[in-house]
Formats: sequence, structure tokens, C-alpha cells
Amino acid sequence: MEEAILEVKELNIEFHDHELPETVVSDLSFTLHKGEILGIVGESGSGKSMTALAIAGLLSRKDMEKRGEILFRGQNLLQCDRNMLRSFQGDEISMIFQEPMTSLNPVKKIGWQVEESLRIHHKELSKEECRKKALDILEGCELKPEVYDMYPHELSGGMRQRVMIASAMICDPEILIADEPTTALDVTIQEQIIHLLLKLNRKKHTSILFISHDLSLVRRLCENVIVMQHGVMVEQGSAEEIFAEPREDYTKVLTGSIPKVVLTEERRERLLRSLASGTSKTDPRQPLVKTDHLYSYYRQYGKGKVRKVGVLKDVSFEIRPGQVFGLVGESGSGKSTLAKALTGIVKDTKGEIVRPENGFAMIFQDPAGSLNPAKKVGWLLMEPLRIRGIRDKKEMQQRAIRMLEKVGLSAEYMDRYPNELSGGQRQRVCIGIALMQEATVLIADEPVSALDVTVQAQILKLLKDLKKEMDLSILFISHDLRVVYNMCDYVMIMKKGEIVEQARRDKIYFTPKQQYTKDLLNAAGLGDLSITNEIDQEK
Amino acid sequence: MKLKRFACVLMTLTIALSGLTTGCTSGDKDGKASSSITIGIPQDLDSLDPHKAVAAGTKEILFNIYEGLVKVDSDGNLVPAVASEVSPSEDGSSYTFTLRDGVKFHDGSAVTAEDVKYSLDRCAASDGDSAPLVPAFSNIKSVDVKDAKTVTVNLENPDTEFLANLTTAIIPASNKEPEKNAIGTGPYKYVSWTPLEQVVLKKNEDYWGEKAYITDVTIKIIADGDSIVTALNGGSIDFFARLSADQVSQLSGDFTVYEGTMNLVQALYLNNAEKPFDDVRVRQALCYATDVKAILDMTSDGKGTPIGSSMFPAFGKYYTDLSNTYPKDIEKAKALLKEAGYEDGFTFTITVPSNYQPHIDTALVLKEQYKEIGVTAEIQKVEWATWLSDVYTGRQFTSTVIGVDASTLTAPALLSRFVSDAGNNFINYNNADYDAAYARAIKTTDDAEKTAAYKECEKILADTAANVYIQDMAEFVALNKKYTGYTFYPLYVQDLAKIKPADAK
Amino acid sequence: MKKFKPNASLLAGCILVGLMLLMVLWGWIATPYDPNAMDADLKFAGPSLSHLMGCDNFGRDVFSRILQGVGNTFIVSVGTVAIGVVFGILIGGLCGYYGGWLDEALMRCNDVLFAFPSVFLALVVISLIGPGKYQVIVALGIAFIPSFARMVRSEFMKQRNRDYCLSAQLMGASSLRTMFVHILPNALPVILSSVIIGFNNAVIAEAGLSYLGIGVQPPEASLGAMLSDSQSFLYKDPMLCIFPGVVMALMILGFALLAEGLTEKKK
Amino acid sequence: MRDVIRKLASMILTLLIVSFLVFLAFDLIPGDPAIAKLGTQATPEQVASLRAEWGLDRPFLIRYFDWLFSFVRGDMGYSYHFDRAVTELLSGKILITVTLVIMAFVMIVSVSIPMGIFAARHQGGALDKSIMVSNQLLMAIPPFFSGILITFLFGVGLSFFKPGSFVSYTQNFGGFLFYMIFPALAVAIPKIAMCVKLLRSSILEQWPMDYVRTAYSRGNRTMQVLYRHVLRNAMIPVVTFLGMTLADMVAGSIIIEKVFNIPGIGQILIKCIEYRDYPTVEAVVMLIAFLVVFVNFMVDIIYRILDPRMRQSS
Repeated sequence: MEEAILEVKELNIEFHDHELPETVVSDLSFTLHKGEILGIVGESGSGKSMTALAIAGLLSRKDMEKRGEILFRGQNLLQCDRNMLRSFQGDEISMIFQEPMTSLNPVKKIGWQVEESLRIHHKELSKEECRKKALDILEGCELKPEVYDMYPHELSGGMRQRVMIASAMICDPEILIADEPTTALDVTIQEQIIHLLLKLNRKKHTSILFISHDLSLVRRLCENVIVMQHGVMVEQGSAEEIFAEPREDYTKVLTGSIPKVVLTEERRERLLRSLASGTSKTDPRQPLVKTDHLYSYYRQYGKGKVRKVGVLKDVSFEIRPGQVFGLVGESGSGKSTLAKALTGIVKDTKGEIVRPENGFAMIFQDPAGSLNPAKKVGWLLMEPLRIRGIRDKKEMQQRAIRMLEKVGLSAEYMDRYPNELSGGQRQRVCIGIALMQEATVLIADEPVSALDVTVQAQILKLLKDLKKEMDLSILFISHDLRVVYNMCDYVMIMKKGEIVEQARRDKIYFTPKQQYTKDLLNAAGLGDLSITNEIDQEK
Repeated sequence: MKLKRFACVLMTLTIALSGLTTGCTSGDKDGKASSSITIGIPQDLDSLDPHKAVAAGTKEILFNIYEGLVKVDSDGNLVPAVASEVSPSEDGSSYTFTLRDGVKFHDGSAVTAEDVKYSLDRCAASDGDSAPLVPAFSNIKSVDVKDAKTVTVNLENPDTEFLANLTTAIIPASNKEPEKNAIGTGPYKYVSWTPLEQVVLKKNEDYWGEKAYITDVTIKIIADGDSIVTALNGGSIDFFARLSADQVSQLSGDFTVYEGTMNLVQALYLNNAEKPFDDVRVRQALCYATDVKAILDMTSDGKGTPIGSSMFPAFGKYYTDLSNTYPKDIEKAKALLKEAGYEDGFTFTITVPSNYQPHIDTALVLKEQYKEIGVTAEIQKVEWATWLSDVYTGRQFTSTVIGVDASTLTAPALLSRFVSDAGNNFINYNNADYDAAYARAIKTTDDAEKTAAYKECEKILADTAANVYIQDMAEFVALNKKYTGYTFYPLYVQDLAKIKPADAK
Repeated sequence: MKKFKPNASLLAGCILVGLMLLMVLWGWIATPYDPNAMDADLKFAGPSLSHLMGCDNFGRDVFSRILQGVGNTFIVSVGTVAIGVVFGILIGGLCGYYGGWLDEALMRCNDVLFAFPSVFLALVVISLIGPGKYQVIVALGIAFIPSFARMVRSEFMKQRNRDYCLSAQLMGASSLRTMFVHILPNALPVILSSVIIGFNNAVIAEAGLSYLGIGVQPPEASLGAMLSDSQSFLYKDPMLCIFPGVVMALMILGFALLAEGLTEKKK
Repeated sequence: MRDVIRKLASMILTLLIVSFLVFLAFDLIPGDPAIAKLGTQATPEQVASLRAEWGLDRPFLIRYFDWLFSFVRGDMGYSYHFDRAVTELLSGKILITVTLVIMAFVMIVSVSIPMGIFAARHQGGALDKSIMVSNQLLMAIPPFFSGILITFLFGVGLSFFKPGSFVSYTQNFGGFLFYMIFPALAVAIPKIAMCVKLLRSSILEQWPMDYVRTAYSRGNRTMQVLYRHVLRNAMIPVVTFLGMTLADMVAGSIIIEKVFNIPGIGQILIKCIEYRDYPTVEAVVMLIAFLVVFVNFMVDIIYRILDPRMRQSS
């Protein structure tokens, strides 16, 4: 094992902004070795980000107490002089953050921001040298040199995260702290960033402290893993150990919450049979939802004329009663636009749309945003009834309470405001409101993406139960192939407004036809499940 | 950081500049105070053209630049000016003038009979296109040049009072732009006029009469009434006419305050054609309810002359004191109201122009006084232009507080407006006795009879309570003690030529 | 949920505003003296036990006039803001919610109104409808619409694209219901603080109009009118301007602190 | 570029509507220019002939379009009240008002920006608190009253300048500038207070942003973070405010000009409204409206320079 480069000993972080001190990290100790990639895994509130910020020297609020030691180059970063700390920041220890969209200064050019650490720590370098180094590192991060003179808003999320990495790596730091660096990115982009980090780690021998909630990601990237919960280290060990044989209960729950993609023998048989026959069973029932060669546009204003820009191109599909229809795609694939076109919010469309009699109800990705923050939960639950013209207060109240219970919340939540609820609770309320509308088809647009894995599992279970109980049809939109596998019977994959592939679930997952589908599966770590090769061999 | 430094530089610059300039400003006044004076006037000139200027405030300044064939002296008498001799015809149908020798315009040219004819014709608009600039000149039949020094004015209808109108300025026929370049014959020459800022005059060294004492006169326009006191005390101006009692009480000790009268008839003018003021008893009731002395005490420390009719003391022989016609008597007022059917009082509106604070103040006191007889007055401030068109011209009002002045020092200037069919009879006064008495006064050439007839007119106005007459307001003039010699005129005139440095003899 | 913790600004603001409201009420119910009663003997009388703040140039009791003036200033400001807010919400709401040509057209009108010097606007409106308390409210109210409309518009635009609006539309809520039942409560905090600031601007604007001689009609008092009238006697009786000046400053200060306290609390 | 043209077109449209409304307003309000000019001694014949001379006897729309065409050709008409061409009248006065506004603006920028930064830097400190409290007080003073106070303090009390004695810039430019410092101060004070408050809160709003954390993570000092990163972002709302302030001051100079007896365009406007001198009123309002619209336009452009995100979308 290489020499230890960073030692954290008995780290404690407490907040004092409330009446009772709140401990966010307690007695955390670990060591980071030269060239190691160490993962810290935990759900929100586990203290993983606080730890990262403490190491990076970015926790300096007055109402906060930090105890313990963070040893780097013989200095305790918690105690040392600010100038000393500053001389490490950006030069020896650098950091990249979760939100590449907001982590760059919007009004400064990329080149200026990438070079900044050089200007601060290597004043001896001339302007030209700085520029050259910046261009080099940009190239190393697989960015074009034109980026140097661009502004952040002109780049995509993935590119911005590369810029962040470039600016963090420009001084060849000893330690790179990556705080959820891929969470906000599409799976394929995520994959590229992971590769970039690995490449840099190997080439420059930089130690990486990788913080994430995504277990499968950590498993693929890190050598060693720390699992945290409520500020306490639950388990520590090599990545393989932790995932293969978790010792602690929490770790087990955590790993168990990852939706499994497994092809049972029975289903394998069925899949092979249907593949052999070449035809799939057609559902005799009338489709509830149907689109026929659907196109949609949005109008771009300004620059003198109104321009119609196409979003959806030639989209045709059907949803049958009782079906859970999975719609997978990355950002910009048009999956949300499709949902809006179906519901009629996007009006500028061409092509036939068949809508169910009772219309759609919808659940959104961000439960905080889709609940009116000015209203109480009870009011929100009753709103669909009110709109339908029901005036009886008592009846409405009873129905709302019944619905709350149905989604796993007690009646006391009637008088709460959305911001007093946790993310999972909010999403439950959203589902409740959607069900109150008594629509035939429920559209769930990334309903669990913003939630922690354990909560995610609960919500998915709730949706499944409700589906069974109420015989719902669901259009389930997600970028997460594992989740989709768990929920859906039928899957459609979209890219840039066009359908790439649609078929029964197992067909898509185990015998993908299109390259893009394969890419997606690969990025999700599901690429090796394909049985296409086996089939070919059998033939 | 850059911004901050930039700001600092700017600040220093500003301060440096200001330091520089204080040196400049303070120097130019003190040394030769005696040969220059700065006076303040409340409103800007409306024109430099003496025939087109209508505002009293303009005319009182132009008095120093222009002269007519005759002009007014400080006693209100007409004295020859550009003309040296006036000979009216017996019946008052023509006036012959002999021009004074050696009268020169400010541009150096001598005044000729042609200039006189030009000036008078211009005002009479004898080319017939437009209305005469001086309304009274519609009576001029012709202006004849007899010889280089003699001019005769012939009238359509004989008028013994016509001479008063011939104070109209004589201007050179050669000056094509009188509105831009003021050329007259007065004791001061026009130098410059910057609108809303100032007018600069210079002593006319070639003046035919008694020359002015002070060489340079700067007339500053101080539009905001509240800054007058500050401007006087602060030394920006040395002279200001028509101050209120309150303003005077706030002056520093550097000023001599002259006290005179405004020479106008301040009254609550009542629309005699409108209910309830079409009833003489109601008008009288208001008169009885009015306590003029209290008004004076309240608004001007008791200064001002109570009057009882449309005539003020400056008119001398025509004036009789009628201010005691209606002594304050609440009971009588109430009785009159009861008689007229307004036992429970009534509500009426007093319209006042918003730019004349003294009239607003008077209206405020009146409102309080009328409460005693159960009459509610509501005060409505209107802009001057609105007052002119709605109240004065349109006669759409119930009552208004205003001061009516005299354009010339002749009784008709005040009394003609109450003749039933007079164009400017804005109160709609209608009284056959009055019409007869006034006609008698105009016709006669006998001075005693004329005076008696005018006095009868005044008495009728008072007895029928045409308006609630209040006062001829007190006028205060502040002059810096460095100067002396201010002289009151019975008309709107500021004679700057009489002001002299205090140390000069 | 955090417990309600009053901060210093909010507390001070509440106290001052409460005091003001008390004065307003007092002025409406009864004043120690008739605020218009004149007395020549009391001209420029200094503060005394019988006349707390002395008397003015007509011998009127200044304290009584201040009570009346606070009331009038209050009515004018509330009225002005009410007009501004109601029309501002209507115009701004429609523009922000619907966008498109309606937005273009209404915002163009707004620009026109904005391009007018507000004092000029008030002068013209007063000339048109005559002077007086209620006319001043109308004149100032019109001048206040554009800024409110802009603010409401941008707030509605921000809220319009939030998921909860889509969600309301999906439930079948009408546009009006979405605008006023769903969006408006969320825009209220922002509107509230600009209402308070608008109130202060109205107080100052009323004072400005009084200074130009087109405020409330005499003899009625308003703080602005008293302040501008007192100017003529600055050398003689500076107290005359100090009292209304201080009361006005405290009033504005109170509302400003209240607004700040409310925004602080929100955070 | 297209955007700029679009903006310009809408500017012109705005100005056209403003001009029409002013014309309409003056047709509706009571008071006749000819009567106002001639005063109490006028006879109906005089009034009629003056109305004819000024063309007031023609129908409203003809008068408007006649005015508009002359205006477009650069002829603003003849001032009834001042008895001279409007162009000649205004050309001497614009500089006065513009000087007042610019001086006040310089004061606002040069005082409030350092002060706002200071207050934000020392947020919660005693000095910050006292700045904020005095800010609240300064905002609570009506401008005309602060004008009077300044006259009293600097003019009467300290004799720095002679109250009411406006110095014409044609006579003594230095004296003119010096005199203008005080009214500019009166205009600037409440605006400075507002601007300090805005800048302070704008900086504090930027502080929790992610990019600030990034800047710290590169080893920037707080001052460096402030000046290199936060300030430009924080200035964006301040620029809008400053633009509005500039426009506001042009229009609001009316009152301060009256207090300090400055013969600027505000004073002219008041006088000309009083005397129904509508060619002048029309010209002044157009001028002010133009300045307001133009300043908004400039703000838009500065916005684009400050915030690259604005350059892309319209």
C-alpha cells in the first residue's frame, strides 16, 4: 500500500444554529493513500458532504464547531493558519461539486476560471504559460480549445463538469475531492466523467475522495469504500467486500435497495420462445393512449422572426389498460415533452393523439416544486375535488384523509405545509393528489430521481401496490434503467425526440437491438446481461 | 476595487473643482456694490416686446426700459415723457403731442414722429388683421404726423380719460424684432435676458431726464416663494418687492423695509348670477359675517387697508372710505339669511388660484368666519390658467378670492367692469342704477360731476354688496441697507432709477 | 417548523407602525382641538401643555393638525397603493401568465406610462379631474401602476413554469383559478414587501405634490402639506416643520423596518 | 443587431404614444393658452386673434400631426409663454438639468458602491448596522425636505453657498458646478441609501452561491472572491436600479430645481403647464421620455456586457 497522504482522526462537526446542537459528523476516522480512490457512500444527511467540505477547508461558518484532526503534510487542516490552508486549496487539495451548472461563475470566461488556481498559486507563470497549461488541461479533459473563450452557459452540463475537473486538476493536486460529481448528469455522460476521473487518477497518480449516493457507481470506480449514516461511519472496506458481503444491516438495506435486474430461468424461456416465434402477443384490448406519427414544436421568439423548432419527431406508441409503460431517455430526448404533449400542455403538435376518457394525472420529478408551497397538504388534496365541483366540505375532507392513508401518511399531515415534509413524504402527497383526480392514466415523470435509494425503493413499492390495488395504467418516465426494469412491462427508448427502440421489457434489456440502447445499458452497468450472444451461439 | 479607486478620483476632482470655484464666486460682488444691484422678481418676463407683454410683473420691469408719450410719476399723475407737451382738444376727441428734443433710443437714434406713429399704429393694429394689442386703442381713428416733432391722435369717440392709455411704449420703427431686442427710451438699457434665470440692465447714460444712480442691475427670477427670504438673507439679492408680513418678519437686520399698499381690490368676488348669491340679502349676510380686521390680523399682522368698495386709496379724489358699511354682526347676518330662506346655512365653493398664497390664506380665514353663521365654504385651489379660463373668462364659479388691480390710474379701470354688459364683468353684476351712474360719469367733462358720479357707483357697489370687499393689501418692500431711495408708485411699477447707494448723496 | 422569532427590525417596525395606526385612529375619532380652528392670539405659539406641539401661522393647534394629517397621508398612501396593486396585479398577472402578444401590448402601455415623468403625470391628472384628496389618490395611483405591474409580471412569469402550476392545469383548473388561487398566494410575499415600500413612496410622493401645491385641499392637513407650508416660516418657527417632518420620517421608517423584518423572517 | 433595431422601433413607438397622450391631455384639461397668455386685461377679440395666430382654432388631429411633422423635422415650435423658439429656450436649459443628474449620479455611484461593499463585508457588525439604520432614516426624508435641510445646513448655517443664487454656466462655469453640488447632494442622498441597501443584499444573496464555494476552493482570499467573482454578479441588479434611478432623477429633478431655484427643464415644465404652453410642455416631456427610454436601452446594453447569458437569448 502506498503512503498515507491524508489522515482524518476523530472528526466531529456540530452545528449550533438551533437551540440544540446538531451533530452532523461524529468520530469519523479514515486514511486516504497516495493514488487511492476512496468512496464515501451515504444518503442525504449522512454527513458525507460535510466531511468533504471540512477536508477542503470550506467549512468556516461561525455557528459550527469542528473537532478532531485532518492531517495533511503534517498540518492539521482544522487548526492551521488560514494562509497555510489557502496555500493548499486549489494547489494540493482541490474539489469538484455536484452542480456543474452553478459551480462556475456565470459571468467569467472558461479560460479565466480554469487558470485561476495557477494565478493564485503559481504567480511566477506568465500569461502565456498559464494559457498554455489551461489549454493542455482542457485537452486532457477532452474539451476543445475553443471552450477557453466561452462562457459557462454556452456549455452542456457534461462539458461544464469537465471544465470543473480541468480547473481542479490544473495544479496537479495531491487530492481531488469529488462531491457527487455525476449526479446531475445523464448516464452516458456520467460514464464519460467516471472514465475521465479514472484516467487522471492513473496518469497523475492523484488521490480521489469520491462522494456519492450511487452505490453501483462507487462500486465500479472505487477501491475502498466508507459507508456513512447520520454522521457515523457504518462500515469500511474494499468495494468488492462491501457489496458482495455487507456486514452491517444498514449496508444491507442500502445494497438491497438497488433495484435488481435479473432474468429468471422461466422468463428467459419465455423470451427465447417469443424471439423464436418472431411475433409478440398483441393485446386484444383497445389502447388507452395512442399517438400516431406525433410531431411537436416549440416557438423560438426573438431575432425578428418566430421559428418553429421540432422537438418530437414521428412518435407512435400505444399504452394498453393496466400497462406500466416505461419511457427511457437522457435529457433532451423529448421524454418530458412527450408527456406534456399527451396532457395537452404543449399544444403545438401534429399527428393524432388518443387520450383516455378521464385524462391524465401527473407526478413530477421534484416533489418540492410540484406542490404549491403556499397551501396546506389537505387543501392540495382537495383541490381536484373542488375543481370537479364538489362542494361538500366534510366529504372532501374524508376523501382526502382516506387518500393520505392510502399513500402511507396519517391524517395529521392534512395541516402541514409542503416544506415541512421530507422528500419522500412530499412525493407521497403528489401521488395522492394525482390519484384524487381519478384519471385513468398516471404519468410519472422521473418520480424517484430526486430521492435517496432507500426512499426510492419505498416509493416504487407504493406505486406498485397502488397500481395493483387500483388497476392503474402508468406512463413511467425515467433515465434510470434499473428502476424502469423494476416497474415496467413495456419499455420505449427515446433519443433526441425520436423513438430508438420499443418492445417488451425483457426484450429491451436482454436482447437490445440498437447501439444506443446498448450504450445506455452499458452505462448503467447492465451491458453484460445481454443474451444476444448466447442466442447467436445457440443458433 | 477599480471602481472604488475611480470613484475616489472623481470625488477628489469634484472637490478640487469646487475649491477652485469658490474663489471665483465670492470675489465679484463686494468691491463695487454701490454701482450694481441685484433684485429679485417672483416670475419671469413673458415678453420683451412692450406691446405684447401682459403680465403686471413684466410691465413693472419694462417700465425702466420703455416710456410712452406720457408716463406716470410716483404720485400717480401723468407727466410728459417722450412728448414734451400735450394738447387735448376741448371735447377729448383728439390729442396733439409735441415730441421732446433730444430723446434718443438706446441704439442711439433719435425718436421721430414716424416712430411714434409706428408704435401707436402697431398697438391699434390699424392694418386690421388682428385685435388691437392695447384694447383701448380700438378707439383710435388715426395717428397723424403733423411734422417731424408733432403727432396728433384722433379718436372715434371722444374720451377725456384717453391720455392714460398713451403711456404705451414708443419703440423705434427700425427694430424688427422687439421681442428679442428691447430698445426703448427709458433710464435703463436692456442687456440680456436668460429665461427663468435673469435679466440684466445697464444705466442709460444718454437719458433725457434724471439719470439712474446705479449702473448695473441684475434681475433674478426667484420662482419659489419660500426661497425668497433665504435669498435675501443669504445675500443673493438686495431687493424684493411685494413681500408678505410673514416673510418680512423673518428678514435679517440688513434690510430696510418699506411699507405700502398693493393697490388692488382684494375681495371675495361673488357670482351675482348664481344661486345663492343672486340674492342681495345673502351677499349682505356674508359681508356682515366677515371680520376684515381679523383677516388682517391673521394673515398680515394687521397690516393692510380695509376697503368697502371697488376702489383703493391711491386713487385719491375718487376714493371714499366705505369700509364700515358692514360692521361685523353675526345676528344681522343670520337674520338676513333667514329672510332669504337659508336659515340652515348653505355650502358654497371658493375658487382660488393656487399661485397666490395671500388669497388662499384669506379664503382660509373666511371659511372659518362663515362657520359662525352656519355657512360652509369649501376651498378649491385651481391653477392660474384654469382660473383665467373658467372663472374669469368662463364665469363658471360661485365665488373667488382675488385682487383686482387697475391697469391705468383712471376710475374706469376699476369701475367699468361692473356695467351690466361689460365684457369683463365676471361677477355678472347687474344693476340699472349703477349703469346709469357710470354712463353719467363717462360722459361729463366736468371734474366735480365726474367725481361725484364715480363715488355714487362705489356706493351702489357697497350697498348692494356686489362682493365681500376686504382690503387693499399691504405691500412690503425689502431693500438692502446698502441702498436707499425706493419709491412707491400707485401702479404696478418698480422704478429702479430712483434707487441709489446709501453712501451717495 | 421554526418557532416564530421576532427580529429586531420587525419588532421596531411593528411598534412604529402600531403607533402610527393609533394616531390615525385618534385623528379620526377626535382631536384635542378642531384642527382648523384659528386663533390670532396663538399665532406661532410655542409648545405648551395645552398645545403640545404649539400652533401654526393661523394659530391652529399643530398636534391636532398632525393627527388629522397622519390620517389623510395614510388614506392617500393606502389608496394610492391599492390602485397600484390592484391594477398592477391584473395587468402584471395577465402579462406574466399569458405572455405573447397580450404581454407585448400591455407592457408597451406600461412603458409609455413609465416614460412619463411621474410628477408630470400627476400634474396632468390633477388638472383634468381637479384637486383634492381623492383626486390625488387617483393621480398617484395611476403613476404607481407600472412599477407594480412589472414586479407582478416577473413574479408570475417565474411561478408560471413551476411544476405546481402545470399540476393545477392538469387537474383542470381554469386559467383564472390557476392565476389567482394557485399562483397569487406564492407571489404575495414579494408583492407584500413592495406594497410596503410602495406605501412609503406614496407618502413621499404626496409630500412632493403638496410641495407643488396640488396635494390635499386646504384647510385639510396632510403631513406633506404641513411640511411644505411650514417652509415659509423656517426662520421664524422651525418647530413647525420639525414636528410633521419627524412624524413622517418615523412613519416611513416604521414601514421600511416592517418590510425588512418580514423579508428577514422569510429567510 | 436585429434585437437592437427591434428595441429602437419600440422606443420610437413609445415616444409617439407619449407625444400623442400629452397632446390629448392638453386638449382636455381646462385652461386656454391664449387666455393664459393675455391675462385679465384681454378682450375676446384679442384672445381670438391670438388663438388664430397660434393655430389653436384648428381641429385636434390636424394640430397634432402638424406638430408631429414639424417635430420630426426638428422644429419644436414656439413657446407661448417665453416668447421664443422652444429649441432656443431648451438648448440653454438641458445642460443644467443634465449636469444636476450626472453629478448626483456620480455621487450615488462613488459613495454607494464602496459603502455597499463595506456593509456586506462587515454584515452584522456595528458599522454595518449603523449604516443600515441611517440608510433607513435617509430614505424616509422626502427629497424636497432634504433639499431644504441642505440649504439650511450648507447655505444658511455654514455659508458654503449662497442659497437661491443660481450661477449661470455661461457666466461662470466653475461657480455653476459648485452651486450644483448641493442640489445634486439632495437628489443623491435617498438614492445612495437605496443603492447601498440593494448592493449589500445583492452581494449577500450571491454569497451562498456554488461558484463562490468553487472560488474559495481554489484558494482565493475573501477579498479576492468578492472583487473577482461576486461583485460583477452582484452588480447586475444594481445596474438596473441605477438605470431606473437615472431616469427617475431626470423626471424627479422638477422638485429639487424648485427648492434650489435652478432654472432647469423641470422648472420650465411646471411653468409651461401652468400657462398651458403646450409646445414647450410637449418638447420637455418628449425630452424626458426620450431620456427615460434611452437610459432603459443603455441599461439593457450594459446588462448584456455584464451578463454574458443575456447576450444569447433575446
